[in-house]
Amino acid sequence: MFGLKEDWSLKLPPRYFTLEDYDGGVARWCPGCGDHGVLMSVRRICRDEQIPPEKVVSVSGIGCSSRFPHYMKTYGFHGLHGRALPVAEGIKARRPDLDVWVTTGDGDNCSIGAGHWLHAVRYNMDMVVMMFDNNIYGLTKKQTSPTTQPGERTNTHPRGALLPAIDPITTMLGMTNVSFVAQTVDWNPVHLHDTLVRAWKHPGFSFVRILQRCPQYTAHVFSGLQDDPDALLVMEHDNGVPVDKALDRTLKNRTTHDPSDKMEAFALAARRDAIPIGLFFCDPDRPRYNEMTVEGMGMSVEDKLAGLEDQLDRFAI
Amino acid sequence: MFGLKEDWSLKLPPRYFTLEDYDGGVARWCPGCGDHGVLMSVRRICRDEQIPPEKVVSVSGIGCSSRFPHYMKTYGFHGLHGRALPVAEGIKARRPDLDVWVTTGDGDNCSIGAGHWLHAVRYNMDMVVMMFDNNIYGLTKKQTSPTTQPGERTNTHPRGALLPAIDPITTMLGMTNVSFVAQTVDWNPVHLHDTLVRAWKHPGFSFVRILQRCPQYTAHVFSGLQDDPDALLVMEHDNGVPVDKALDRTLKNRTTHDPSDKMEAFALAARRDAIPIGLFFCDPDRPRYNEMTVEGMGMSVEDKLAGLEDQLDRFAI
Amino acid sequence: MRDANSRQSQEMPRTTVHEHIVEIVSDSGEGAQKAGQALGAISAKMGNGVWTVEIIPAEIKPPARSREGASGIRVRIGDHPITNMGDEADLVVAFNEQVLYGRLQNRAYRPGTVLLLDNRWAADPDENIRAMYAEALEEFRSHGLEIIELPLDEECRKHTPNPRLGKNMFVLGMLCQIYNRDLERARQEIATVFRRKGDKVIALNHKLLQAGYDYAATAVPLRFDIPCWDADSPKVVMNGNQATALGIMAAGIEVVAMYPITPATSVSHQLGDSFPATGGFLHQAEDEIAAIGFAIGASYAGRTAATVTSGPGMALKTEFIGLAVMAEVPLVVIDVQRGGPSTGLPTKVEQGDLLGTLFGAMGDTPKIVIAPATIEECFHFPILARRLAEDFRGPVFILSDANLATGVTAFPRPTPQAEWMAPPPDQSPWEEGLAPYAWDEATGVSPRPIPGQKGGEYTLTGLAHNERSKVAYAPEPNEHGLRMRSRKLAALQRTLKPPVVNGDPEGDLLVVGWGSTLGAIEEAVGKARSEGLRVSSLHLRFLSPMEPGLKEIFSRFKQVITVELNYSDPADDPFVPASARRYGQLAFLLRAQTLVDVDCFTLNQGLPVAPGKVYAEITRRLPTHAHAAR
Amino acid sequence: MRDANSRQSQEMPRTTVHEHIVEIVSDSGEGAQKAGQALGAISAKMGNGVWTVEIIPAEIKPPARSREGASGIRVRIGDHPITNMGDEADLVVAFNEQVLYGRLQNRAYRPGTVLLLDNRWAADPDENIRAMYAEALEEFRSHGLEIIELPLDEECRKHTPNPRLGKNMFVLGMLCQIYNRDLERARQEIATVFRRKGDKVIALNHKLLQAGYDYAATAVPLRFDIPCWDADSPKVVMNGNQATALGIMAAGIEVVAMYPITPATSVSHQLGDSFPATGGFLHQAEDEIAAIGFAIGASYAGRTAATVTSGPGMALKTEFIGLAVMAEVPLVVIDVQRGGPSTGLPTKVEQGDLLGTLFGAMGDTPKIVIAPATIEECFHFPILARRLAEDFRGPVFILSDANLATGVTAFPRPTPQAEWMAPPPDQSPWEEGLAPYAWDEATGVSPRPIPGQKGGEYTLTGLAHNERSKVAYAPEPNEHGLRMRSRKLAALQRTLKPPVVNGDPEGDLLVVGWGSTLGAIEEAVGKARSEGLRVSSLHLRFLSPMEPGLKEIFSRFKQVITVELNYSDPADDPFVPASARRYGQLAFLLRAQTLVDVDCFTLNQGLPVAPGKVYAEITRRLPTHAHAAR
Ligand SMILES: Cc1ncc(C[n+]2csc(CCOP(=O)(O)OP(=O)(O)O)c2C)c(N)n1
Ligand SMILES: Cc1ncc(C[n+]2csc(CCOP(=O)(O)OP(=O)(O)O)c2C)c(N)n1
Ligand code: SF4
Ligand code: SF4
Ligand SMILES: [Mg+2]
Ligand SMILES: [Mg+2]
Repeated sequence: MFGLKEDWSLKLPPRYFTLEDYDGGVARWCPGCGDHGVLMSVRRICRDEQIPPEKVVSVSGIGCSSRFPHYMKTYGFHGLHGRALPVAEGIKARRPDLDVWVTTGDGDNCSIGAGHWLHAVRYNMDMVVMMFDNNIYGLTKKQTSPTTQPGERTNTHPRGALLPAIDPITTMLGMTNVSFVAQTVDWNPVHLHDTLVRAWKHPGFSFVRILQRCPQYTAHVFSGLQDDPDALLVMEHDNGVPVDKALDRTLKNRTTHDPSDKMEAFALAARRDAIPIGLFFCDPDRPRYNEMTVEGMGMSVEDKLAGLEDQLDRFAI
Repeated sequence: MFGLKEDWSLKLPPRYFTLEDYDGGVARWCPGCGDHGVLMSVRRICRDEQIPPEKVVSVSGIGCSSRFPHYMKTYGFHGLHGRALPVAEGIKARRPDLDVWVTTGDGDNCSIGAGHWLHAVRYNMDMVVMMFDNNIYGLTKKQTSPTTQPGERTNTHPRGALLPAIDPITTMLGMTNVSFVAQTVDWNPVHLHDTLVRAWKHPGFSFVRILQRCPQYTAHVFSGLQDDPDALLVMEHDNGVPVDKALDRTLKNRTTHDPSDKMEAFALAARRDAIPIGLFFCDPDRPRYNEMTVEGMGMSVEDKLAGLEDQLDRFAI
Repeated sequence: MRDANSRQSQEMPRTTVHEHIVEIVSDSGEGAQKAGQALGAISAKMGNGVWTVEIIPAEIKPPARSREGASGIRVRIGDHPITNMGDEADLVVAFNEQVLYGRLQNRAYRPGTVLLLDNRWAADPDENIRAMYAEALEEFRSHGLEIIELPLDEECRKHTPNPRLGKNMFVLGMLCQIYNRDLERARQEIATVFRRKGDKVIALNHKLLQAGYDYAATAVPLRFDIPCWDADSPKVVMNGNQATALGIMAAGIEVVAMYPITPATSVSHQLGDSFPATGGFLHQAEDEIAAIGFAIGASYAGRTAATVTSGPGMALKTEFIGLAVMAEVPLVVIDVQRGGPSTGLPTKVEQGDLLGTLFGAMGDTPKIVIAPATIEECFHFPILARRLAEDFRGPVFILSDANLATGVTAFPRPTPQAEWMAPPPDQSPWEEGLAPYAWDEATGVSPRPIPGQKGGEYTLTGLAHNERSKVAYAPEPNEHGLRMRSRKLAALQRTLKPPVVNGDPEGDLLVVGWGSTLGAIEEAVGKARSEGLRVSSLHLRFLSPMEPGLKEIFSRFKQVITVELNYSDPADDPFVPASARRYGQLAFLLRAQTLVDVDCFTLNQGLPVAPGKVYAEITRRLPTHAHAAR
Repeated sequence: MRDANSRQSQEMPRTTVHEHIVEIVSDSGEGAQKAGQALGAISAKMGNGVWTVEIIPAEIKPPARSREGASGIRVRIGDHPITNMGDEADLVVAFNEQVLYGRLQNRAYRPGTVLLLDNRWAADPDENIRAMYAEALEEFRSHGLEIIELPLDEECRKHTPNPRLGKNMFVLGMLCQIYNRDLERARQEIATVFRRKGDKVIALNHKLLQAGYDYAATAVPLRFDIPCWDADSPKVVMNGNQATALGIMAAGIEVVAMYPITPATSVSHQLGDSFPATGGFLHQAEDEIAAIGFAIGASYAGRTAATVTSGPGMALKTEFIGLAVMAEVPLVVIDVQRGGPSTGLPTKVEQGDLLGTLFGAMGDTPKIVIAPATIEECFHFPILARRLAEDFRGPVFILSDANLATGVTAFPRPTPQAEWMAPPPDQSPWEEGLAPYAWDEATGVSPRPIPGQKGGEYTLTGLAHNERSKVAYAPEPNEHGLRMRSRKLAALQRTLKPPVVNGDPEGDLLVVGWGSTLGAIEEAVGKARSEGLRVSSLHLRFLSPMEPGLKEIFSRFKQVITVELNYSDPADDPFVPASARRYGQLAFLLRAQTLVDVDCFTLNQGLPVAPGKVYAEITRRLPTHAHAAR
């Protein structure tokens, strides 16, 4: 955000962006859907960081949450179910100037997209990935998702889901080259926002699992969490998600956790007494594929022609 | 195996199987390829356990290693690249009497098959999964695989592979509902065999990563391991892979590891001084999907007809 | 009640009609669909022909009073079997005016359509809303709608504090009055629908039903009688996806592996509920690839299996479909077609997957493809497909669509047969020396070993192989395998009869269709024929192999066209040279096969075909004849 | 050397021939391919026409002396441009007899083919081997082969202890003697090939080369001259996949995303090596779906992109292909076709993906599909495709195949042009008010905003959308989008000229082909025409849209057939009724499009088409005319 600096000097950027510059219109999610709040938060970050709208690319798969790009007044790519990540990688590969935000769902990412997820973690390309976890398939109307708790009744498992719910946090912590794993909830806009800012600042594949209310299909799952003040356990650390003072009264259940400690992150993720929110793990020094993919970018046509002639020489007779 | 029991009584099975009963012919792998030894070991286990050949199903994807089923004189399914696991699940789902063995490669399983891998772990269906890890794409002639070490020169990365090699062990340990993770090497037939037997006995998804020599393309990767007596670290435990006395002189580098301790398993897997072999993790009490999929199996045609009439009644006018 | 019933009918004169199309349109969540379904069920029980189809908004919960938010239902009721949604509506009940814009755009109404509209918005405190209401009325009138404003909300408030949750049953009561529906059946229907909600809810809805009935008795000057057609033979009422699910069960299929996708998902919802009744297992896989892989694995192991999906899912299954063809794995693949390409129109109908299904997999992949034309056939085709899959050892494709999937109608109650069901897998010893692909030269068919069969051990492979299933890269085995797999289609075709022409076997125009358009086409052809036009129609159930005799049938007509719900370049497009014109998918196939200059009339608006559109196309093509005949 | 050269040529009489086909066949690892490639390169440099093709075993390292283990090479050398592998070989050098069985089975030899065979096995200590050798000789003789037994191993042992590693260069020397090849060029070739192995290896191989040359001077009674054709114009020698890789670079493509698959992979091997020279990036993705997704992402962001694959990979890309069509993402998709269906024949050729490519994705997915007919076109088509992809805003498919991929020939050295290269992405502000899909009514083409362009912000979607890229489920936008996407094909077609007939523009028979069969077809047609048959040929480069004027061209011929490497039911198959007959893929398309009764001659043995087979089909169809003309 702009305005007077502390030393009273004035920074004068060529263009100023307001929230409206990122506003792609009224979102068509259900009233009370957690997706609305995340949208507001992302628009705010873009404004706060004054990212030119034409430099933002919002990429998604298919699902309720994946409608996200349509509601941003930036570039957007609303692609195929489960395939947001390969597209986002391709976009980032040769366009380091673009700010890539990925929206995915628990089904989109953990079910059909699971293979790409594992590899995207390994590529560790600089982007923010928000997984909207409502424990259900929303758009297709209440089928079991990988994060649906066993026993929950859904339209494909009317007698209750059969399998243990996937834990996206431990799953990701085990993956090779993991560099940033955080968790937050849609209904705490402050923590949500601070988590996304922290993710945006991390150079690499910044994955945030957002527990997201779906009043339409899984209202009961999240109402409990909202009501119980101790349901959430806030992870605090200098390198973690900064915890706003405003949360001191509402989120009292705290623990200190150094996000460079992967083993402790595993232990925390495995806790069943409360849901930890904040930064589980962060390693800013993992290799990043986006620094490798840009090789050769911007070569002049002359150099390309010369290079091609050299290659043809190798086959010349 | 049959023969006189300790109390000199005689067990008389209706049929006796010899190694030839599982012998599907001469395997067409390169001389010195590690796949040969695994094949011998699996045939031996079938013989030792006297599994009727018609009850064994060998399932694979595509790759050098995935030719495996063709060399077993049992039922086999040599399917699509990366898709062995869904097929194996379908086979096991309603045929609890069949003994399912899956052969996959580092590319087959960790690259194109990664999504199915994650879900197969969660399904935890009773089968043995052998991942032949030669750090390379063999069949297609030396392209980078997810387990190729960075810097290794391959045909797709002639200047050296770019990314950190995936660690299949930690990756799997992070997955939800993981029940059995072991590691062994093809060039130690005793340890290989004992590991596979242990996997076969485990009720659930028994995953064994086999470090496998590919003299054709990655000879140098494995020759170092073979030459250095301390390159391998044998994990010992009562619940682990039993360590044969015969290995006392050759594999002296040992550690005790309780396979129920997942955190220690992570720590061991992360070690870079030596490659641990044996059982990293085992939990026989994880829920198994194959116990859920059999519901309703064997219902009589009469009962089915009656059930169908009931359902039609719901729509009758 | 009896009294009320008779009393009202004395008061207003009733018109007898052959059929009526009624729509109830509301915001999502106001229960219009429940009311319409009840009206349909009551009518079906009274012995009318019925077709209902839901009007579904694009969003899960669109905002109230929004143009895109129309949620509702169309109910077509007749004194004869009803096979499709028909043309424009005769009567519409709307809870607000905004939701009607989309329907108007879809040309759901005609001049003269009567609109019963809740007038609460005329007096809304919000000035904007009042203005919108007034504006809409003007626009609707300019379209010729006959508007009757009614205080629906106000009337309901007399009985419930929250009319949003009760207006629908009030409207049902009104419609029972207007159409002389049996109120006792309506009460039963309400009791069934709300059985899980408890007696209090049922009582309230009964009260609202009666209130609507009584209110219309005096306030609504409309009375129609639609004579019953067949009230006696046992029937079932369901939509095509429910019929498909029950058909899967009737086929004795044991394993259905799927991944949710609109509009196929509700097949799995039905199975989730019903499959245990026949001992089947529904597997929700991690994706569509895994789903078909799982089904193929189950089938390989002797368990009859199916997978159900829609366009994007079909695309993902392509590679495994190729394997199923190559390795000859019996499998039923059901594609409930939606609008394409790509994610396209997820909730809307299209017949756009015909060529993709036939040619989707690379290399030569001969497949059996059939398409049910009615909801009843949705029930019977899985039974047929399962048999064909096993007899011809390969995948069989059923092309259903969103129109069948969501349309609801009554059809004769099937009588399940033991022969429909797959026998348990053969586990007797395999005949010594018999190869796993011992192809019969004449048919390409071979017996199949099942794991567990002693002596049948073989390794299935997607590589070129000989009849022993051994990998064989030599020229002859490859050619032989290709020939044997292809021959199965010829063998099946030789068992098929030529399709029966609807109407005279010769004439000026033959309309050829496939899939869900049957009802609309035959209705249009019937109307044109009744006016003396020399038009007939032909409906294909087998798309691959095609039924025999087509060329001969076509030769007896001056013009042959297909009617299809997919894309073709218009014949008169000034920017499309004739040699570049792209045809409807069935037309394309028929041209290649018969070399007859088959033209096409295609619709690609995401809507089921209306009989009136087909009729218009027929008269456009036969204008002079039409006059001559009169 | 000069001396030796001239001395030998004095001693034995030389026959001048127009061309010869030479094969060298050995166990895998004995270097036959290296020797053949050198022979080809030397001949090309001397100004001969050349085509070489490798004989590849199915396994990575098959056992020695096994029938399936044949590893080798065919070199066809002529006094004119050579466009294909030809018919039966004239001369074969074999390192053992077993490896020849497969070649015989593939009908690679004819009575009179001369076989130079290493006779070491005749005296092998193993009795079995001696017996096998004797038996084979008998069998080969019964096929009419003229066998010359030579002590190759023994001769090589005079110069190296391990002839397995040197015999190939000894054989190269022999062939230089037989065909009067320039020994100095051979020495240079050896120096280049072994440059990384050091001087000692080079020296040894030079020694073996000379030894073979000298040995043949006295011991091999064969001398042929093949006059040179064009020694002067600058040329390059490479295979089709190398040409494709360099063509991708010449097109200015920046990103190639792929997943390894035979026979496409070597395109990526070449790019792995060469791509940095033009600043490109090769992405090996986790699977084929991710590969095309990555390429689509890069293209969306303004970086020209391609993906390269083969059949099973194409199947997996189906869903993303549908998205690229729907959302109009420029993309070059290269399918190096192999034998299908399913995993099929991974190393063998087929033209089986034409229909799969055209119709693979569900819904209506109009695509541009082109097929190079020569290795030279493999270089030029990516340049064309990149332009078409951007000009018509969508995916463009190049159908290459295993025959082009692995065949090696010489062609004029291309002169790279700046215009071939894509300009850098436009980052200037987007025109205010211009929609992201501002379709031109006449062409369906629209300008495309690139992220970074201020004011061009839009969200690409695979859902039905209007020209502003807003999701639109209403009937009209859906129809409009379909029409605009389809119209692009018509617009492109209007820019194309009718294809040029090879031979007279009218006659008794027209042979239509596509892709890699050009050389063989034209050779066969040329031969038949020279004998007076009234046959011509036509080769299509555009498969979708097809070039215009086909119907008119066809009308001037009594018969029209396609020659294709894919499956069709034989016309005379007693088990296949005419109405069930399945045609070759191009024939099928042409029938639908032209309504001409196009027949087909298809081969599906995994082998490139030999000109003799086409010639035989021509004479079979024109027997009486053939006599009349003589
Ligand atoms: C290939 C494919 N398969 C299935 C679908 C249908 N589909 C759309 S969204 C979705 C799941 C959405 O669930 P999730 O990712 O959790 O997102 P949510 O709607 O809950 O935000 C599915 C199965 C599709 N569009 N494409
Ligand atoms: C869909 C598909 N993509 C690619 C291929 C080509 N392919 C065959 S095997 C293989 C990789 C094999 O590597 P790995 O799994 O490590 O097995 P290995 O050969 O090393 O035993 C590839 C890419 C294929 N057959 N199918
Ligand atoms: S269905 Fe659930 S996730 Fe989807 S928009 Fe509604 S509340 Fe949100
Ligand atoms: S290439 Fe490697 S993995 Fe494949 S058979 Fe040869 S040695 Fe084994
Ligand atoms: Mg969800
Ligand atoms: Mg490997």
